Amino acid sequence: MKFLPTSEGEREAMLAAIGVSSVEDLFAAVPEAVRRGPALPAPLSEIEIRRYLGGLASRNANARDTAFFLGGGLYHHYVSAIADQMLYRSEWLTAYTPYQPEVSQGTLQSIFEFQSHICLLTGLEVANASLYEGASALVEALLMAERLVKGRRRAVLSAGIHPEYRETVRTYFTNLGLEVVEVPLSSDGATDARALEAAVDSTTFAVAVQSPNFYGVVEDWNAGSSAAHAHGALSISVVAEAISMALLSPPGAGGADIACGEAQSLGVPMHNGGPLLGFLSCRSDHQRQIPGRLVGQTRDAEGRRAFCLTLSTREQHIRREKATSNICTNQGLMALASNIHMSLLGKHGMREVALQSHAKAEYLKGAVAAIPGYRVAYGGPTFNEFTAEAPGDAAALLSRLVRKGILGGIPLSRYDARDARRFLVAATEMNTRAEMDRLIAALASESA
Amino acid sequence: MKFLPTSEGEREAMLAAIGVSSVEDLFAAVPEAVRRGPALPAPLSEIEIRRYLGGLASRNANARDTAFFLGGGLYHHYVSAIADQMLYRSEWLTAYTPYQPEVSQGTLQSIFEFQSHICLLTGLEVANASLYEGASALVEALLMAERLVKGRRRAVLSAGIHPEYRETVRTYFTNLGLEVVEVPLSSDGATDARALEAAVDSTTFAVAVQSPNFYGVVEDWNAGSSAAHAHGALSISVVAEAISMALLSPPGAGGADIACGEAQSLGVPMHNGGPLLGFLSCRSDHQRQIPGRLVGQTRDAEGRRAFCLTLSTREQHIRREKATSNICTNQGLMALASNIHMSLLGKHGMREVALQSHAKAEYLKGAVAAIPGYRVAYGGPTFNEFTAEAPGDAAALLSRLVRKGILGGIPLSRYDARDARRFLVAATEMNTRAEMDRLIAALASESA
Amino acid sequence: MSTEIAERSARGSDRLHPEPRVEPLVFERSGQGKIGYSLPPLDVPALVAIPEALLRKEIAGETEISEVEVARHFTRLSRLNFSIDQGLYPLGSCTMKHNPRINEEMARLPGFAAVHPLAPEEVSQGSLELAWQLERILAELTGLPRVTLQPSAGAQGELAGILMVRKALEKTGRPRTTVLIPDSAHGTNPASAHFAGYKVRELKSNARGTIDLSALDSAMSEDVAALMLTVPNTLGVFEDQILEIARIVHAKGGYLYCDGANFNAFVGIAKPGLMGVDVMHMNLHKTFSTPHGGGGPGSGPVAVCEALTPHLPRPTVERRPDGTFFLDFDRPDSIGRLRTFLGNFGMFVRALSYIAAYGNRIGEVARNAVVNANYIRAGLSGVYHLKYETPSLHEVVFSDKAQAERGVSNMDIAKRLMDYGFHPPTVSFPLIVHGALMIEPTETEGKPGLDAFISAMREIARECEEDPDIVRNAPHTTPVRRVDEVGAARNLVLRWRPAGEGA
Amino acid sequence: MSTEIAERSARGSDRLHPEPRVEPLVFERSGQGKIGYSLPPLDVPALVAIPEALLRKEIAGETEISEVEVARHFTRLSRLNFSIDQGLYPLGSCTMKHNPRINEEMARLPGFAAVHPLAPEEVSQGSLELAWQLERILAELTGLPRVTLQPSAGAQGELAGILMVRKALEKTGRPRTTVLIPDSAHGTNPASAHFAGYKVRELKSNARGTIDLSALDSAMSEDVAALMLTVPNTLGVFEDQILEIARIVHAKGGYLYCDGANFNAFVGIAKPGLMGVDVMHMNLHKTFSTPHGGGGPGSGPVAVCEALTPHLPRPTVERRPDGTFFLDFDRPDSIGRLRTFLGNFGMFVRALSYIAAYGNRIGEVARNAVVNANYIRAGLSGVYHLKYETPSLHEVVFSDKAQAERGVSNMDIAKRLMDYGFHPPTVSFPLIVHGALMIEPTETEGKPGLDAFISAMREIARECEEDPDIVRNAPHTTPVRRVDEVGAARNLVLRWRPAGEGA
Ligand SMILES: Cc1ncc(COP(=O)(O)O)c(C=O)c1O
Ligand SMILES: Cc1ncc(COP(=O)(O)O)c(C=O)c1O
Repeated sequence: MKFLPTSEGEREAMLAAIGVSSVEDLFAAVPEAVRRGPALPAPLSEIEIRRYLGGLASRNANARDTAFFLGGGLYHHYVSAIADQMLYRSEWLTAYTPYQPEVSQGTLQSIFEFQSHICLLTGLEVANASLYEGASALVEALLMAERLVKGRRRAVLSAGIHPEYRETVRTYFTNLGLEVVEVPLSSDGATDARALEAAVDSTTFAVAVQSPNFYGVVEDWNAGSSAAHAHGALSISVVAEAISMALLSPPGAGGADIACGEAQSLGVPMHNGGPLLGFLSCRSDHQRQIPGRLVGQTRDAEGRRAFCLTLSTREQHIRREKATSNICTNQGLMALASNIHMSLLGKHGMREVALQSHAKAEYLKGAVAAIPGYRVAYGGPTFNEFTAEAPGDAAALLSRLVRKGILGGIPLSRYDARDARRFLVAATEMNTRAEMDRLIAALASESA
Repeated sequence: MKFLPTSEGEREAMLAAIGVSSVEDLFAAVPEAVRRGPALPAPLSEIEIRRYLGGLASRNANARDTAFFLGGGLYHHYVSAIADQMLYRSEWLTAYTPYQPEVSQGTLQSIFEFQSHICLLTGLEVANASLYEGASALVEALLMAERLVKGRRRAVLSAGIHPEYRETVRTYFTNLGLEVVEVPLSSDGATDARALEAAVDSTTFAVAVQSPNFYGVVEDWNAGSSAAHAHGALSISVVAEAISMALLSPPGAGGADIACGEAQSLGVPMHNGGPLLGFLSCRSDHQRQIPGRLVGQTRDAEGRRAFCLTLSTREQHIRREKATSNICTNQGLMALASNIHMSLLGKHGMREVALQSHAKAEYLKGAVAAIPGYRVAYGGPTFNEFTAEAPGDAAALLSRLVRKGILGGIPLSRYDARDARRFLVAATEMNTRAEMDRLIAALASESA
Repeated sequence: MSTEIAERSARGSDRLHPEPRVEPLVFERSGQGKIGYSLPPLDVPALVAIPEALLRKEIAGETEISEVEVARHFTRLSRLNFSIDQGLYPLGSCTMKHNPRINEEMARLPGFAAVHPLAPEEVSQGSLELAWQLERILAELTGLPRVTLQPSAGAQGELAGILMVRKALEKTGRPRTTVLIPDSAHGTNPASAHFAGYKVRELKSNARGTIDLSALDSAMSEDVAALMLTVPNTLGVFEDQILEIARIVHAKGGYLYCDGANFNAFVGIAKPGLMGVDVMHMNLHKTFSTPHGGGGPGSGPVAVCEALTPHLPRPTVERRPDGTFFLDFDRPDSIGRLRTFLGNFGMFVRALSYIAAYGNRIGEVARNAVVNANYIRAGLSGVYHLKYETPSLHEVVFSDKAQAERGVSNMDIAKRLMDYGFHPPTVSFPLIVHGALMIEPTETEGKPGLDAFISAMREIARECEEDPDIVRNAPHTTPVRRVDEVGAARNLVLRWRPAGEGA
Repeated sequence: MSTEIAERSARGSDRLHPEPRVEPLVFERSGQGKIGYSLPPLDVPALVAIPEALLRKEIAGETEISEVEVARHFTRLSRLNFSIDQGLYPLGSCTMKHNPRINEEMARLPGFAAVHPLAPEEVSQGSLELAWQLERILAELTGLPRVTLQPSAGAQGELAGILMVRKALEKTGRPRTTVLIPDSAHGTNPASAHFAGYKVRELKSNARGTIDLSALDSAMSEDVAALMLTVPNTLGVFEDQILEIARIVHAKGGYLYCDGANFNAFVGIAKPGLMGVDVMHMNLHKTFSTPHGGGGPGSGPVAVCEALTPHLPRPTVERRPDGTFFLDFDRPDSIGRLRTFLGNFGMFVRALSYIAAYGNRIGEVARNAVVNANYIRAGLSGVYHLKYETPSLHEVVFSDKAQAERGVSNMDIAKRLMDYGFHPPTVSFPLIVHGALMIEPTETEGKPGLDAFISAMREIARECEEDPDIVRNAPHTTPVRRVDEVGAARNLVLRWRPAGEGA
C-alpha cells in the first residue's frame, strides 16, 4: 500500500522487537465476535480516483461555467491565486492546532492577524480564531450572551436571520430549556421595529438581527441594539455576507455587543457549502466568555515577540463540561485563506469588492423590476442580494433557466411554502454585465 | 500596480536619496528618439485574466476530456498529484540556478538524484542536469561526439529518428560544416542494417539510432554501436519515449557511448510541447565533454555531505566560445518533477507503466490490423506506438474522429507527403480499453 | 553550566545569525498607497443605493500592501511551522497521518469547489451521489445502518449523537438526565453532553485504565441516557469488556455512544455496530486523513443504529428508485440542523478519495498503526514510566514520572524533542496520567523514523540524568525559544491595533 | 578569535541542535518491498510482444519507497533552498522578480497543460491564438515586426538570432566570418556565436564601461556579421551612443544583435527597433516573470527586423483572414527548427498572463527596477568600490576592492549575506570587474527590503574592518556551511550508485 512506509521485512523486525509473532496478536483485546472486514471495492489508483471523482464533479453545475447568481449566505466571490496556492504549502496544510507554540509560530501569527482583521471589519475589540460556520456561530453567540446575562431564558431573533441559522438555534436551544421569540419583517423587508421592541423584556438575554438580512435588506443595527440594551439584554449582529461590512456601518458602530456569522465571502471558495468560516467578535469586557480558540501576543525566553493560544481555561480540554463551548477543531485553514485574502485586498480592495457587488445587484434589481410580471419583493435598501417575485412558480422557472446555463437564484419555497413565487438573486464582482443581461433576457422570455 | 511594493511616498524618499528629482532623470542615457510607450490594452485583473486565458484554453482539445492517442515524441502519461503539487513550493519554483550551494542544497541534491535516476535508466555512468528537450539533446550529443572523435565531419543518422530531431540537427550542422548521412529504414520499420554499415566510414564521428524509433519500431542498439565502433565512431542512442527504458534493453547494454533524448514521459505533463525535459547520459571517460550543468557530491566546511555545481569549466560562463555548449538556463523544474516521479514509481512502477503502455498498444495494434482496409505499416516489434495505414487520407480521417471526441493519432503527412495514408497511434497506461474500443469502432466506421 | 553554554551560544548565534527571525505582522508591512489586488473595471453604473446612515467611510487600519509582500509574508510565516510533511508528528489522539495530495487535487475540482448547495437538484447529482456513497462506506465500516455527514467536526458530531439519543428517549416520554463519561475521555465529550442538556457523571477508570464494570453497573440507571465511550480509549487501550459494557448500558435502556476519534486503531478490522455501539462519530480529519490545516477544518460524521435513524439531522441524502439522488427535508422526528448546508463537503471529497485508495484493504491502516505504537512502546518501556501496562492499540501513554525526579517535566521533554527534529507528543492529556506523554505515531511512519524517534527519546532521558538543564531550557533551535504562555494570559493582547488606537 | 567562537558555537549548536541537517538521498530512503504508487489493473491481455533480446530484466538500483517518504523527502529538501518568496534575491543579470501565482494557475489549465501540439489545428485554436497574441505583444514592445517563440531559453534565442543573420548574409553570397562581442558580455553570447559557425572577436569596453566607438569603428568590417550588444549592458549601463553604434554596424552591412536579457531595464519605455536593433532575444524567465524553477525552464523569443523575417525558425504561427490560426511550415528560407514543437509553451502562457496584468503600464516595471538599483547604488557608494561610475539603470556592479585589502573577497561577502537572510548578488561576473558584486534588485522589492539589504551590506563592510574572519568563515547559519567546490571537481562523484557497484 503506497501510503504505508513499512516493508514486510521491517514489519517482521518490529514484531520481533515487540515480542509478538503476528500483528493479530496485538488485537487480542478485540473480541472475535466484533471483528469483520469491510465489504468495499478493491483499492483504486490515482488514475482511477481521478476518473471516479472527476466524473462525479462533472455532474455538478459549477460557478465558472455558468451565469451564476446564487447567494443565500454563500457567495461566489473572487479568490486570488495566491490565497488558493498558499494553502498547498505543507507547513499550513499538514500542521495541527498550534498547541506547541515554538514550532507553530506561522499558524499562530496568522490567526492573530485574522483576529485583527475581523476586529477591524466588525468594529469590535476581540475576535476568536474561527468557528465552524455562520449558523453555529450564532448559536455560540447566543449561548455566550446567556452566560453573560445570567438567569434569563429567552432570545429574540429577527425573522430576517437566515432560516438555516434559525433552525440551528432551535436544535441547540430545545434541550437547554432556552426559548426563541421571532420578530417578523415589516413590508419593506426589514425587521419590524415596533414588534421588535415589544418582543424584548426582562426575560430576554439577547436580541439578534442579521444585516443584510436573508431577504437581502440592509438593517439598522441600532434598532436591535437599543431594544436589547433598554432591557439589559445583549445585542448580537449577525452577518452572513461578510464583505458587506466593508461598505455598511459595522456592528461595533451600531451598538453590538457581539458580532457573528459567516466569513466565507472573505477568501473561501463555496465548497458546496463547506468548509466555510464562522466568526465571532465581541467587546473586550466579554472576552472571557468567548467560545473557541484565541491567540494572544507574548514573548519568548529571549524576549522576542511570539504568539500562543491563550485563555484556554475557557475551553473544553481544560474546563470540560463547564467550557464556553464544546468546539475543538475549528476552521483554521479557512481563517488562513481569509487572512491572506483580506491582507491582499486590504482597505481599498474589500471596499471595492463590496461596491461592485452592490452596484451589480442594483443593476440587476432595476432590470428585474422592469420585466413585466416580475417585481422586487421588498422596498428596503439592499446590498448585493434581493428578493424577486416571479409571475409563476419560481423553482420551476429557475430549473428551466439551468438548461440555459444560468443559475438564476434560490427559490424561497425551499424555506417557506408560502414564498412559492419568490426567489433570491445575488450578484458579486464576479458577474459581468453580459451575464446579467443574459439572466434578464432569460427571465423576460420566461414571463412571456 | 499590485506587483510593485513601493508607495508614492517611498519613491519620493528614494529619489531624494539618489539625488534626482524624477524617475525620468535616471533614464537620461536613453535617447529621446528611441523612447516610445507600448500600444497595449489596459491592465487586466486576475478575474479578467482567468476569463481571457480560460477562454483560450477552452478552445483546445485536452487529453482529459478526449480519447487520446497522440504520441510522436510527446506522451500522455500519468503524473502523480504529489509531483504536480510539489512544484508549487516557492522554494523550488522561485529559486535560481544553484550557483550558491549553501542556500541551494535542495535543488542541488534533487539534480544529483535526477542524474542518478537517468544513469540507472540508461545504463550509463554519467548524466547531466537536463537539456532543453529531445531534439537539441541529440544535437548536443552529436557535437559532443564530434569533439571526442576529433577531425571527423560526418554523422550517420537513422531515418527512424524523430523528423523534428533530424531537422534540428540540420539547422545546427549546416553552419558548422558538419554533414549528416541518413540511413533508411528497412521494410520491417527498423534501420536498414546493411545500409547502416555501408554508411559508416572513417569520416564518421557518430552513429545515432532512435529506439523505439519515430515509427514505433524497437531497434537493437547493438546494430548502431557495432557499426560505429567498427570505424572508431561513437554510438549515440536516442530515446524519445523515455519510459521505454524501463522495459527495453538500455543504451548502456547496447554499446552506447552517449544516450540522449526526451524524458517528458517521466513525470512532465505535455504542456502543448514545452517545457519538456532533454537528457544526456554518457560513459564516464567522456564526462569532461558533456554539455550543460553537472552536480557533484562534496563536503561542507564541517564535513557534512553537500552538493554543488561542478566541472563548470566546460560551461559558457567560464569558457565562453570554447564551452561545450551555449546552454545556460536548462529545464531545472522539470528535472525535479521527473525526480519526484521516478522516485515515487521506482523500480516496479516504471516497469509497470512501460508494460501497461506496451500491452495497450499491442491490443490496439491487433485490433486496427483486423479492421478491413487498415493495416499496420511495419512488421517490427513496437513498444507503445505503431504506424497504421488507413484506407484513405489519414489527416482527413483523424479530423473526423476529433468530432467524436477522439484524438486518434498523428497523420504522417505532416512530415512526409508520401505518407498520406499513414498515422501514428500511441497508447499509455492512461488509456482504458473502453476508449480504445471507441477508437477502433470509429476507425472501422470510417472505413465503411 | 549547560545553561551558560546555551546562553552564550544564543548570543553567539545572534551575532552569527543576524537575520531577524521574527516576521512583522502583515499590518506592519502595510504602507499608504500600496496595493495588492485589482478588479475588473465596473461595467454597470457605480451606484450606492443605501442611505448614508447605514454606511461606513472606510475600514480604518486595514492593509495597503503589494502582492509580492503578501507572498513573502505568508511564505516566511509558514516556514515557522512544523508539519507532517517534515517529519513525525506523534500527537496522541490527533492521528497526524500522511495527507495524500490526490485528495487536495480532487477537492479543488471546480465541480466540487465552485459549487453551491442550493443549486437545483438536477445539476447537483454529482455532489449528492458523492455524499450518498460516503455515507454507505462509513455505514459499512461502522456496521451501522445510517450516517449523517452534517457535523462540522468531532465535537459537533458528539452533540448530534447525544441529541439523537435524547430525541429517542423523549419519544419514550423521558429524556433522562445524565450521561456517563469515563475520566479518561476527551474534553469535548463532557462539553458536548452538557450542551445537549445533560448532567455529566464521571466514571473512574480501573487499574487497567479501562471501564470498571462494577462502577459502571452501579452508575448505570434509568436516569442515564448514554455512556460515552472512546474506543480504544485515550490510553490506546481497547475495552476488552465492550460486549459486557454494552449489555449493562442497554439493560437499563441507555445508549452506548462511541467516540470514534480513535477509529484509526481498528478501522476495517472490527465493527462498532457488532460491539453494541448505538451511535458513533468519526473524525474524517483523523482516521480518513483530511488535513488538519493548523486547526481545522474537520468533519464529524455520525453513524447510528436503526432506532436512531428517524432522528438524524435534516436533511438526509436519499436515492430514488431511478438512481437519482435528493435531499430529504421531510423528516419530522429529526433533531433538526446543526449548521448550514450539508456539512464540510470538501472534507467528504478528500475522505472518499482516501478511502477509495485503500478500498477493502483499509484494515492495513489499523494494523500498521498498532504495530507502530507497540514498537515505540517496546522501545521506550523502562526508560519512561508506563502507568498502565494494559496492551496498547494505536497509541501509548508514558509519563514523566522518572524524569520528574530530576526536575524535568513532560513539557520540558516535549520542547526538547523539537531540537531533535520531531513534533512533541500530546502532553497533559489524558488527565488520568499525570505528566502524560501520549504518543500516536500513526501508520504512515516507517521503521527508520520510529527508530530515530525512540533514540531521541532515550537520548533525552539520558540528558535528564546527565544534564537536565539542557532539557529544561529547551527548545534551543526553534524559530522562537520557550514561549511565555502565562504572560500571554496575564497581559492579554489579542489583536493588532492601528497606531494611535492604543495597545 | 572569532573563528574560535564560530567553532565553539558550531559544536555547541550541534549539541543543542541534534537534528541531522542533511537529508538522505532518495535512494537511501528506499527499502525492499515498499511501494509509492499504484496503477489501474491492466484491462487488456498482459502481452509482451518484443523479442527477449531487446528487453531488460529490471532497473537495478531504482527506488522502492512509499508516498509519504517521497512527500517528506522533497518537502524537507525544498526547505534547504532560498527563494524569491522568502526574500530579496538580487542576483545581477538574473532578474529575480516576484512570480505571480495567477500565472501558475493559468499554465495548469487542462486546456494548456494537457494539450498536444500535433493535435489537429481545429482543436488547437486556443494555443495558436495565444502564441500569436504573445508574438504581437512582444513585437509591439520591441518595435520589431516579427517574433519567434521557439527558442527554449536565452542562449537558444541568441543562436536563432545569429543563424538568421547568417542566413540573410548567405543570401548575399557571403555569410562573413566574425561576430563582435564586448568583453562585458554574458558567456552565452560568444558560445552562441561559436555554435552558429562564427569566430568571436572581443571588443574592449572603454573607461565608462561602454562600447569604445573608435574601437568598434576599426573592428567593424565586411567580415563582421554582427555586433552582439547587451542593452543595457551587464554593468547596468545603457549605451547612450546606441544610435551611433547601430550606424557604424549597419554602414558595413552588419547586423545589430541585442541581448535582451536586460530588457527589464527599459521595457515599455523605449523600443529596440527604434535604436537600430535588427534582432533581439528576450528571456521570458527574466523580464516577463516566468519562474526560474531552480535552473529553468526558460523561453527565449527572438524579435527580428523585416529583412530577417523570411529566416524565422519554422513553423511560424499565422492568422487567416477568417480569423483562424495555423502553423506555416512553408517557409523555404527559414533557418529550420531549433527544437521540437512550438517552444516552451507553458512559459508563453505565464508571460502572457504577466504582461496582461500590466498592459499599457508595463513601463512601471522598468521605472521601479531602475529606481531600486539606483537606490542601492546610492546606499552603498563609498562603502563598496564602484569601478564604473557611469549611471546605472536596473543593476549596479560594485567590487570587493576595498574589502580585499582586509583579505575578504566578494565570495566571502556573498556568503556572509546569507547569514543576514539575503541571497547574494552575482559574483565574478561581468568579467571586466574584478571581484564583482553585481546587484539587481528588480522592481518587486520595496524600500524596507532595500534598506535592510543596504544596511546588511554596510554592516558586512564594517565586519570586514573589525572582524574579517566572521566574513571569511561565512556562512554560519545556512543548512550547510561553506561547500568545498574545488573538492567536488577534484573527486568527481556525479551520481549515487547501488551498493556493491563501487563508488
Ligand atoms: C478522543 C477525541 N474525541 C473527540 C475529539 C474532538 O474532535 P474535534 O476536534 O474534531 O471536534 C478529539 C479531537 O480533538 C479526540 O481526540
Ligand atoms: C545578459 C544575459 N544574456 C544571456 C543569458 C542567457 O539566457 P539563458 O540562461 O536563458 O540561456 C543570460 C542569463 O543567464 C544573461 O544574463
